[in-house]
Amino acid sequence: MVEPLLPGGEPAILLARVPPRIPAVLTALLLTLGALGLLALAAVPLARFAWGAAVVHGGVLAAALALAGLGLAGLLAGAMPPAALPLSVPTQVAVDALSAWFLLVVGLAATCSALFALAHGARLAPRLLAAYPLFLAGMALALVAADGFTLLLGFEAMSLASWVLVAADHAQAENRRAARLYLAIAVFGGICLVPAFGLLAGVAGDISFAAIRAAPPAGWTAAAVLALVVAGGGAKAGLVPLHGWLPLAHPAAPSHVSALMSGGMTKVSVYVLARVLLDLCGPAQPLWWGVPLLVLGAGSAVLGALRANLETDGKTLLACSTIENIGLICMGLGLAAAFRAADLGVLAALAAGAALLHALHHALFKSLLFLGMGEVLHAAASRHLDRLGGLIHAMPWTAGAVLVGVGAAASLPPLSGFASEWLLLQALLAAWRVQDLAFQVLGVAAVAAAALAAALAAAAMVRLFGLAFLGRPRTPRAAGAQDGPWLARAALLLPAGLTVILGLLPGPMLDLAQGAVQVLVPLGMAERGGMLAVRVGDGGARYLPLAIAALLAAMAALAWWVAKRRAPASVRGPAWDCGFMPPPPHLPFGDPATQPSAAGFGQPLRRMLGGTLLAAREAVAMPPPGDPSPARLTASFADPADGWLLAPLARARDALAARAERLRGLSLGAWLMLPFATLVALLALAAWVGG
Amino acid sequence: MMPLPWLVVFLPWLGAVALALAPPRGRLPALVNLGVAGGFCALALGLLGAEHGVQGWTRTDAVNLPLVALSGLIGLASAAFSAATLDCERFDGLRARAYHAAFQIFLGAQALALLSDNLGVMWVAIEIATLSSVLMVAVHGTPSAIEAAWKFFVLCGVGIALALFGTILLYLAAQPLVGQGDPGLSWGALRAVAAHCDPGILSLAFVFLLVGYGTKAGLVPLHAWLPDAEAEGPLPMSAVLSGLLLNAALLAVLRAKAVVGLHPGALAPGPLLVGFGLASLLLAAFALWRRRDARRLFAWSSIEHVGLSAIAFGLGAPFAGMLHLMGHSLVKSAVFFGVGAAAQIKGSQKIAEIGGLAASHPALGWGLALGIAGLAGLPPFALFVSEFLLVAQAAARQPWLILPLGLGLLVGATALIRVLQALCLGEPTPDRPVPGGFALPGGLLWATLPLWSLLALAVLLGFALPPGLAALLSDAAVLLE
Amino acid sequence: MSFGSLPYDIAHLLGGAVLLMSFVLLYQRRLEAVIGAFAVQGALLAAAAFWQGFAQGAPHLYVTALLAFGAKALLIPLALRIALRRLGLHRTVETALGVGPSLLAAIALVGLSVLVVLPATAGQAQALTRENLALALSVVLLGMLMMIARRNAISQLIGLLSLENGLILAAIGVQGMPLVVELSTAALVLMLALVAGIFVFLLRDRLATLDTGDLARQRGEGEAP
Amino acid sequence: MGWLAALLTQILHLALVLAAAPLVVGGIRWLKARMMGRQGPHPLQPLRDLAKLLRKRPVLAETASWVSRAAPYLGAAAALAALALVPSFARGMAFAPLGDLVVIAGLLALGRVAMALAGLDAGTAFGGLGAAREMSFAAIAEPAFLLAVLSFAILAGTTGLEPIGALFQEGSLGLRVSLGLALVALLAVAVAENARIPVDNPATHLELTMVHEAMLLEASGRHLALWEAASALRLTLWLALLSAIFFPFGTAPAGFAPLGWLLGIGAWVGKMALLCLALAAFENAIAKMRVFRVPEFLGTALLLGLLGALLLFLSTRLA
Repeated sequence: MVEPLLPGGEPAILLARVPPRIPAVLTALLLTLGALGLLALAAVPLARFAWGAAVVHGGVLAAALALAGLGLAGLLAGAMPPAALPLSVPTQVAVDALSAWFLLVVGLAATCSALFALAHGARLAPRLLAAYPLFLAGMALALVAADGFTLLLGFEAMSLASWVLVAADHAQAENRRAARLYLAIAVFGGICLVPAFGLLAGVAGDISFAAIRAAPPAGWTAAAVLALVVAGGGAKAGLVPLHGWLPLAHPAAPSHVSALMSGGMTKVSVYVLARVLLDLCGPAQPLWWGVPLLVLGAGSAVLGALRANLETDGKTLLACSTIENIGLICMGLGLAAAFRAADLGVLAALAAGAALLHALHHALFKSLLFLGMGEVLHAAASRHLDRLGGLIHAMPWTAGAVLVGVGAAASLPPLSGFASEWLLLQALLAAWRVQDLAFQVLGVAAVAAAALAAALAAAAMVRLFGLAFLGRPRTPRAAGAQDGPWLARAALLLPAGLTVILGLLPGPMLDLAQGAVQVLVPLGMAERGGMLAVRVGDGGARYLPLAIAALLAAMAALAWWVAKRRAPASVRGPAWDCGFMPPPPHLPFGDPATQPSAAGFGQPLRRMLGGTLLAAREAVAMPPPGDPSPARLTASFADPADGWLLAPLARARDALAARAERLRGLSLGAWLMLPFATLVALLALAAWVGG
Repeated sequence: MMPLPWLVVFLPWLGAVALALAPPRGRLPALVNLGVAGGFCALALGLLGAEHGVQGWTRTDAVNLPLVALSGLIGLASAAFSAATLDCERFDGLRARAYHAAFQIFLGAQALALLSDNLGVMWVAIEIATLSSVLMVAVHGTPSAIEAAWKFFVLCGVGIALALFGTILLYLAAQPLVGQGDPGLSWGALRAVAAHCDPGILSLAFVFLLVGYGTKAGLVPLHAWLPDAEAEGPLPMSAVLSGLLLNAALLAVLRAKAVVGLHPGALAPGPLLVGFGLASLLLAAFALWRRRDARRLFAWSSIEHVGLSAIAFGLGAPFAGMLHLMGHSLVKSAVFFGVGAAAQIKGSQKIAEIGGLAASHPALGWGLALGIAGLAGLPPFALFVSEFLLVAQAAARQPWLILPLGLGLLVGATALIRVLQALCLGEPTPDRPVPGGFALPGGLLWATLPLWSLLALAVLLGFALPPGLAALLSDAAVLLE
Repeated sequence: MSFGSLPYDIAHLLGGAVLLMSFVLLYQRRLEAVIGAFAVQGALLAAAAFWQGFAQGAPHLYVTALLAFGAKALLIPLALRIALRRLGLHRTVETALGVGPSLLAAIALVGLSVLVVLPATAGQAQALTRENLALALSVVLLGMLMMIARRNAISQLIGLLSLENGLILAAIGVQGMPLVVELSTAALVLMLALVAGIFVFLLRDRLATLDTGDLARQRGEGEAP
Repeated sequence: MGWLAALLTQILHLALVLAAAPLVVGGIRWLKARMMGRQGPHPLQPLRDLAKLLRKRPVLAETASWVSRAAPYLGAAAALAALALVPSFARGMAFAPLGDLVVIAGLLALGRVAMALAGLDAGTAFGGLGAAREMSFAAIAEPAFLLAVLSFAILAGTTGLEPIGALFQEGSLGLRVSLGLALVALLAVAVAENARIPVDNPATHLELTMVHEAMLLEASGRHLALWEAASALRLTLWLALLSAIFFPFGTAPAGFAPLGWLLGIGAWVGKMALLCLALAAFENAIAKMRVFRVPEFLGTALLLGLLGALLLFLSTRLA
């Protein structure tokens, strides 16, 4: 219906491309997108009824399941010709293995989120109900886009819808600030990505992926594209140094939304990075092509993990750990690009597979953790670690599920986090095979960074679980908490179960991702790990999660048998606590202050690394002798990105704005001067050109 | 039977006469005004069906038909909004007459400016439009309104004078080829001979036309009048000024460009337009950060967007330019309606005193929020499409443009986001309605209806353009290329 | 017609006289004298239009001549004198740019316009049009210069009016310019509207200059918080 | 037939290390005492302690949850599983292909997290303190370990423990500076991981200075026994690891070779004894350092690992 849109010298984007036939998967996909759009429209009137929210969230749940299923189908079906959306602006959608993989990721994350929303989200404001389906639809559209315009459309729609959700509770000023920064970053991403596509498409202006693949960029164009895409996609993914919005926005949004943002949306940005940099720009890029992603990824991994050890708000902590995991994924992508440039196909496939697998695993266990914190927020009315504690007694289900997520996030075998991180480490440990000294040195630093990040993440997760769920309740509200309804428990158990299963079966998942890996590394023949194992190469290192799990079980059984044979049953007694006095009667759970606090638990790392990386400060206020008031220790830190990047930019902007303002103080006579001067200048120009 | 384009012009003028003579009784003038605007809109839309060609001094082609249809729609919406909010303006009889008459004169004049084939007639039409809009800006008679009107008048007076000089020069350039008499100023005739004209005079003429009409289009550094004029007049004025007048003026510049650009030896008009566009974009983007008055803020954002379309046309991406021009008219008028309604509810147009609309008046607040987001270049409006095309084209053709363009867009968009949140989110500020309140029962509804309908139109324009109109736009791109 | 021929010389002479009057306008220090000079310029313009009508054999130019004479030589100067007397404005011209410097700037502008026009129209347009164009352009620029270099409302207005004189001069100078009458009339209407506006303005609150008032101070946005 | 030999090797290995673990701990205590001129406890004392603890009735804090019950088993299982992957007297064990050095690191981390959670479970001040310090120190120890692994991976082309050992045994590499640096780094990590002097003092219960013991304050009975066993196993594991990588001579090849096995066992016992002696001497020679000097200690190890890898690049480039 768009043939008429054929102006001379206009971008050929306006050409209509009518595909031969629309594959069933695409048809179903378009139907799902349409259904989500209608759901968003219907949500406004539906919000008036008590059951409206249930209808909307149920619909989103169905759509999410459909998306995951379609992703699976796409992975099994393979590539298919693109189809056009019924819009006047030509927009192409197609599902290849890469899109399908990320569809699966987003679909699974959205399923958990929608389940949770179904359980808790009764009587939501119309705007929240309407924005939620649009958010999902935007993500899906960005994933299945087959031209730059559609990609940007989905990307920005996703951002706008989620902005509404971030601003859900806009009465608080800090939430408004978070929403503002969030939307600004989204706009920045768009402004970086559009010219990148312009450069890729060239003057002909055909921004369909097929056309771009046909003419990959080279020389300074390639460099510009790389810079723009890393800046734009990285900002939305939360890569250092543009990660500042993430720890603000995730806590501001409702829990099921922050789960979807962290599990799904950041992956969409990763998808954009992978699609443009590794797929569209072609395999013929130089070695440094992967370096920015590798370096920024390493920085994000370390900074995010360290900051997760200092934050005291549960959801902020999780957001920082998201930064860390995104960093790890980007390291994998950058490494894949570098290996590809060095003709190390197998290793490139290994790195790419690690990145894709980690994306899936992170989506699941991070959704699980965010939903768990949401459950805690519902039950104990606080996200602050210093107001929780002992929830494992009150909320056994939640605690159990979250423990699985914590284990995966701490990358402990045999859970999912460890499997993908093992692959990533193997790829990093092979970085030296690139015959370039500088890159080899970089690889060593990257190994150290990845290991540091993993260990820091483990510390952060122990801190989260230990302070929130173990120990004694720090507030009465925390003591009175209890598990959510069955639906909410299901929303936690589903990702927990998947985390365990995926952790045990990385091999089959890697085989499933084969197609996607092929998209990123066309030449790379990845190791087909087989049912049980993932391995680096023939004769290389191997990891058999099932066997390791069995071994662990066997050894635990052995220990149990040895210990339990003739052992008396245990009894309960007051905690020994090195003989400190038992708590006074008016504090039934003991004095909360005698437990480690969030700041206290972070103290060692704050002193070891925080001072240098995060400008952490500690100030002790000692009362004068004789003053019974307690001594106060205040610890603070500042993210360097805010102090060194955002604040100076804002200052420069204000200075320029002030200059621009001075122009307005002129009088009418002076205003007449301007046209006059312009006229004279132009006349002089004309004389110069003509004469 | 006079040709349809003439009807489009004369109907509002007849209405103006009627409104000027008829005694202002109660709500009657507002309704008459609405009716005439409806008729105008119907004719303008009907014009889309008419075949292209020249009828005496007017021509109908792919370039002006969409703009005329647009002015019909926006004129109707503005009339509806003004009918809804008339009482808040608190006009006495004389002022009411003047206001309504001037409104219709303006509609007709800018339609003539769009439709005219003869550059002289176009000049006269723009002059009439200027006079009538000056009258409308000044109609309140408050010192600041007079001040704004006076500034508007003087600056645009000078501009128009220069434009006349440019017109004369253009004829002078063509005169040896087209001979004497009316055809000498016909756009078609000029385009036919432009390639053989004297390049020197052509570039001279373009300089004068650019400075002259550029003043009315509000291009930096000729923009001084715009913010005050759009912020001081009656509420519907702002919408009409930034929605219609700017288009007409920019179209005049483009017509000149289309003539001069045909001669390789003449001063290349494209780079000049890009330069003016960049200046407008950057200055406006930074100025947005210092605004405290809502209507002035959006007036500045009009400067920004006119600059963007100028860049598009200058770059040779006229399709993006046309789309941006039309999308901006729709969204910006909608936003001005929203701000106007808000200003009446809160009794002030200071940003600080309007807040939390989304909480207190959801329909208005979220409509306004969507509109502002659209102005910031976010989907689902036509501006998103046009800005995508524009930026992609700029990057492909002039890669160095990425930096200034990106800077301007980013700074402007972030400023708009800030204002969007200040106006729509947070705790609602207390309502202090202007005595008189809304004219119609359920006035707020009637004030928000135009807002939402224009937004819907902007979405359609971006994503569900009827094939016919799409064809028209692409032909326009060819004509302006 | 061409060099040496009488019609050309007379037309050239009249055009030059109009330009000369622009210089005189810039030179004057007292408002009455400025108004007087403007009246003379209007009369000269009318004469030029009349002569062009005769020379080109274009009778409609006579109408233009009549309009110009009636409005610019009689009506507007008279009105301005009345306003001056009625309002008792102080009679001396306040300059933003001194008389001497403004005259120098005027010379520069004339040089610029000649520089722009002569190479431009070299060859094809007849000599008269070329000369005429250069003169008209100079008058236009000088009018604008006067608007900027003077502070009184009246002298600024006169600057604008003489700018418009330049337009008419150009219009009549071009062989067979269509719609001359209409355009000149429309321009005249604009000018009259401006005059009316300034009357309203002056009578409203005895402002002696165009740029004062609220907007100049705070742009209607209130003081910065 | 081969799988039978492998299984047999594995079983023998497990039996050997299980027997060795308490002896290693007791032996080191005894050696230290002797060097100080004290009588010192009998080398078998740890075994007796374990037997005694197993018979005692465990007391759980009222505020403790099932984590306190489950964690000891998990910790012991993790240590055992890791130990099952480290060759002692012969190559070609059945479980060896299950994982590599990275997996071993992961299993150690698993045990560490289990212990930290157990320390936090009761909600006492010292448990939290110990957990925080343990996790923080590990954050630097782990990269150091992996950098050492990187050096081996570059030389052997894999992170599998058996290939590395085999490569080093044939000694084709000769002596390399980077290996020396890796050895130092590994030693430092081992000291930290096993809470030995100078990082931690296994003998004291002075709360403020201790890391490892602080997490076990609430454990009693069989839980404490399991924790002690786990730490003993970890110590054995590290010593076995060092000997398997740096002193692989005498290790029997894969396959069924009883004689070779005997030799291997003998060699391994000798190597372990020497390592114990060295450790004891080391611990006697130096004093425990302040807690916040530990990061510097481990940081140095990290830098040494880094340096080793870099030198390796240079040498491979020059070679």
